Amino acid sequence: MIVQVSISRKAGLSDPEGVETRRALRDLGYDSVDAVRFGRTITVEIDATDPAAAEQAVSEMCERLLANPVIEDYRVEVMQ
Amino acid sequence: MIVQVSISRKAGLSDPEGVETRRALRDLGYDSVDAVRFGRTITVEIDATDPAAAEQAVSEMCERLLANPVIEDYRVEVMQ
Amino acid sequence: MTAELHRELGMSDGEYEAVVDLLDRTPEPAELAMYSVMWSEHCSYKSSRAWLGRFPTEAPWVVVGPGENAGVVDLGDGWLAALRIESHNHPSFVEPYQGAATGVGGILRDIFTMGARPVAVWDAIRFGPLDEARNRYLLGGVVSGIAGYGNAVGVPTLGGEVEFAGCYSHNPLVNVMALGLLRREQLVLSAASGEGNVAVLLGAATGRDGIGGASILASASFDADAGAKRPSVQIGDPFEEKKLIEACLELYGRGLVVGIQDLGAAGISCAASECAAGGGMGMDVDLDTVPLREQGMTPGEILMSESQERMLAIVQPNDVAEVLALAEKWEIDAAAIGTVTTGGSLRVFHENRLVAQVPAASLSENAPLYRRSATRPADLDTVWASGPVLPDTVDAAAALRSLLGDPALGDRSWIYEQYDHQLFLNTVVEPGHDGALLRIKGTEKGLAVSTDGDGLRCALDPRRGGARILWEAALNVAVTGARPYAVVDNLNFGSPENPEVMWHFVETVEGMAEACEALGVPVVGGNVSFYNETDGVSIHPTPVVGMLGFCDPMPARSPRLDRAAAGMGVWVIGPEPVDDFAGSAFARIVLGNESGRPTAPDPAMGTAAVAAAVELAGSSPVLHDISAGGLALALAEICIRSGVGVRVEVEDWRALFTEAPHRLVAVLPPNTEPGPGVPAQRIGTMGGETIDLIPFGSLPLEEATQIWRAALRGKME
Amino acid sequence: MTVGVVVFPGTNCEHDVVHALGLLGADAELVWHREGDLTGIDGIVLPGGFAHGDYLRTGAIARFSPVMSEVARLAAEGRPVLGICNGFQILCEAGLLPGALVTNRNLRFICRPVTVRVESTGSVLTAACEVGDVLCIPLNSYEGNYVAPEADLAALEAQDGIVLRYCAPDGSLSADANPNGSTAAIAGIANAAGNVAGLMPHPERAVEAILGSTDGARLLESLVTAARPVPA
Ligand SMILES: Nc1ncnc2c1ncn2[C@@H]1O[C@H](COP(=O)(O)OP(=O)(O)O)[C@@H](O)[C@H]1O
Ligand SMILES: [Mg+2]
Repeated sequence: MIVQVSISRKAGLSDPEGVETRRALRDLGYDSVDAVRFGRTITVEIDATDPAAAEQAVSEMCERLLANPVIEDYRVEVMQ
Repeated sequence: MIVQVSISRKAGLSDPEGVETRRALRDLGYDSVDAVRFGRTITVEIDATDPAAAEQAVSEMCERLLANPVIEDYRVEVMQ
Repeated sequence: MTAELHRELGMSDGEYEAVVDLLDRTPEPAELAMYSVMWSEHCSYKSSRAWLGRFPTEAPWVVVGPGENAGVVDLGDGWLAALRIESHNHPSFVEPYQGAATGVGGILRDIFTMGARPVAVWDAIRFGPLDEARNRYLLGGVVSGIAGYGNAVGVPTLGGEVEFAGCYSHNPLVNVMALGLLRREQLVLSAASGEGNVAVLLGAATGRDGIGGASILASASFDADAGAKRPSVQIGDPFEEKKLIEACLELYGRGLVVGIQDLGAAGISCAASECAAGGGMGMDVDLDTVPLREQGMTPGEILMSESQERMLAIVQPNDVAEVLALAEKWEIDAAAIGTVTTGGSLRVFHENRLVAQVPAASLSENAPLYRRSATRPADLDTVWASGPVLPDTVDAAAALRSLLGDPALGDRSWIYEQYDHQLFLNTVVEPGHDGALLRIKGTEKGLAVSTDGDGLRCALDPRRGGARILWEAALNVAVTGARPYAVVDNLNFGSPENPEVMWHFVETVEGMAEACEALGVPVVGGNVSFYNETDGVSIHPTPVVGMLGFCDPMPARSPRLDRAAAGMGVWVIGPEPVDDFAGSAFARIVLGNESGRPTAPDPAMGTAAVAAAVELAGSSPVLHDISAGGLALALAEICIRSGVGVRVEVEDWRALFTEAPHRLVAVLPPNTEPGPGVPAQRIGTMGGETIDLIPFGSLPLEEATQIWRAALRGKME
Repeated sequence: MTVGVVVFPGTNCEHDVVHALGLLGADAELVWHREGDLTGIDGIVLPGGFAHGDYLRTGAIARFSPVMSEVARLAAEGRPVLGICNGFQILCEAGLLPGALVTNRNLRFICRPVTVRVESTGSVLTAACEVGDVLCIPLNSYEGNYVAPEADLAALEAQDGIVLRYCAPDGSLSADANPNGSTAAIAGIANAAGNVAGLMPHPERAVEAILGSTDGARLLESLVTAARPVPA
């Protein structure tokens, strides 16, 4: 079963990487770019049959290891 | 308009974060984890009205800057 | 309503009344916010100020003492060194990576605010035992945060120290020291002189970062749920800081700044008031000109924001254009946000409304001063009476195995190999020995630094413990050939409102001051971190010192732990060892005892040993002070690093493990002797594949090496 | 003869490289990344550091600086171009060298001396060495793990483009001797002509005995020699 975790930095916290990338895009002439924000995805292939159980397990992994709940929000999604 | 870019390491090229994270998850007792792959998302807020045009522009940004075609695949998706 | 607000902001009713009297009216919210942070323990040192005066701060070579952003000492030929140490304890517990990273960023700004180029960083860090996953997570996060920021900002990290004890489990300590170099003519101070001069804000855009963070995070104890503090986490941006460093150094080089101040706790309000007060002036600040990262920020938020990587430069009106252009070259934001005025009041405008008007000096000068009561801990005598009971004999090999396997005593390269420790091509003695030694290119001058603390010993006897960390730090720099030259200190304690903690504090300061006087080294700066307690449980009293050593010329070849070779003689330098097991590694690890009373340092012996070390450093391939783990561990470290065994003989096993101060091991070429006037005793010879501690045991070098390498690495990988 | 040492925002090894080249008798001067004209420059070093903070991807943003088209021109003219650490990453992003550098196998920054074996002397980096030489040079990187598509690796092998490999002090190759998991233990590569080269270790950190090793001088000497204008 394939479960996807989407992780983004909590609102309000700065995203220096996004700021610098936006600057670089503007240097390349993309003036219409208003903002750039970075996030991460982690795809977990897990040997499970029940989607609910899989989602449950991966959410637990997020709390313990995959995400940093202090500065990040995460979303768990069972793909197939 | 908000356009999301999803970037992943080309299949076959090493993904140290994925490998190391799988090891860590197994250490934590998640033996059912078969594989872990890391990717990143870049959310581009672009001042545009036509979704097609926005997608087109961001794809071009990917070719030129946001992704490295040598080692990465990317997907562009207009959110709203 | 304000009555509640001041409490929310962590102000006592008495402090609130003081503000009302001072302004002779009810303060506006923005004003109250300013006082609450500027008068917090973290910014005002209200509980410690009364005692810090005890430190000796003067010497002919001191150019700038405590009070400015960093201390500055004279190295001759126009060279100056700037140094400072600071803690980032609570933020590192809330978010270890960002907490440690922003700690590095903050201490670096203190250095280049003085006109110096930051050339090195040291980290002194303390955690709970590593068998708890949470503590491993904290250590890993702190180390990668220091690496992530320090390496990227382009300043090498040349060492530090690490300790583990239960009392740090919910309150890790992260103290970071930085060193900078400058030419005398580059020295800049923070004072803003000159009516009409312009205050230019340089660096990152301002967001809602760590609003009130200084008071909330640094001045209030933790309850176990750190969750409530999460919003105050700040994200470090080493790239922004790197550009800021280069931009500021170029500004100084072109003589474009009258004064400058970094933005830390209390953000703009602190920087503006300190610049103004420092020059006996006032300042008008227009918040509408501040580049913002977020929408809808209140005047209070803009004023108090602790967004990282920002500086406030005072510039003459006709230089402003050039300053802004230079900022643009380095791709950093810059905006004229204020004007220096006469009359001494700080006036803050927002949307053309006056939102705050306070006497600039009052934020620092009228800060409360508390002489808190101090009482000797009730159980102290029992603790002293229940020290380690020494066996008649020990299996020295078994004891050495346990010591080598301790994560605080074994190989620490798992930490320092994550730090760039070579950038700038100055590193002559890298981390992994005693003090680190840097050269100053184009001169014969060398600077050595060691950071040292000893929580357990200070808990057992804060006065003796506080003194002894200075004596150890002095030997750590002396073995590189440098003489102790200046000290910065970081005093990490529990709540000052607890009389026993306050007694520890006062005793510690006394012991440290006495040692500094005996060593003849001035204290040129420091930092106090109180409220290091969780659920009412305090950490050990944990003073940490950063000792700067100076030599001119440097030894042609400084001693290193890895330069011993078969056939070389092994000597012990210093006084006859007394039993010193209270708080020793042997007592803690082998006997499981953490009580008793450590022996007092001996200033006469101590200064003699330091002088002997400086002298011997010119000729010894290896010179290593005897500290935690005693003679046995010192020898083992030399053997392991040099890849050669040793054969020594001692009459009493206690000589192998006592941590009696002021002693060193010297390894000298065959048929050479330590010079006259140095109390020295030959105890054996390097050679073979075993560490022979005759007649108390023998350990194969191979086995010792494996245990030592795995001590920390094995727990973290 | 002048070697240009390019400075991007975030570069931090530029002064070290200038210092080292100076000790080897070369004139080296700093070149700001906005510089669009490198006439009079005989060779280029892209030094280590964190250009643009390594944000987005290491080297990704730097490659668009005005100076890079001039670097490409010099490369095409056969002038020596060397990328050290972050400079190597930038050359890869710019397409002047194949492949890319990703995170170290252990996900930790690595700063320590490593030993590398000279695999080919057909480059501006290794011309002054012998094949099989083992050099001790400091490594200092978080993304030093070389990866490239099969085809590029094959081409590199075929054209003798792999110039340095991580090895044990005795010169042998093994997984343990590979500090960061780099493909085929690659520590340094060069283009087909040999005038464009990149490596992860820092030769400029190994040119003075007092700092621990002088092996890096052998590599930088090759570059300095190559930068000398061919006598007419
Ligand atoms: N947290 C740390 N960061 C960097 N280097 C460290 C750290 N802890 C220890 N080290 C290094 O390991 C070596 C041994 O440390 P330590 O035993 O504390 O030295 P000493 O006993 O001489 O004070 C020193 O070179 C020190 O700089
Ligand atoms: Mg020591």
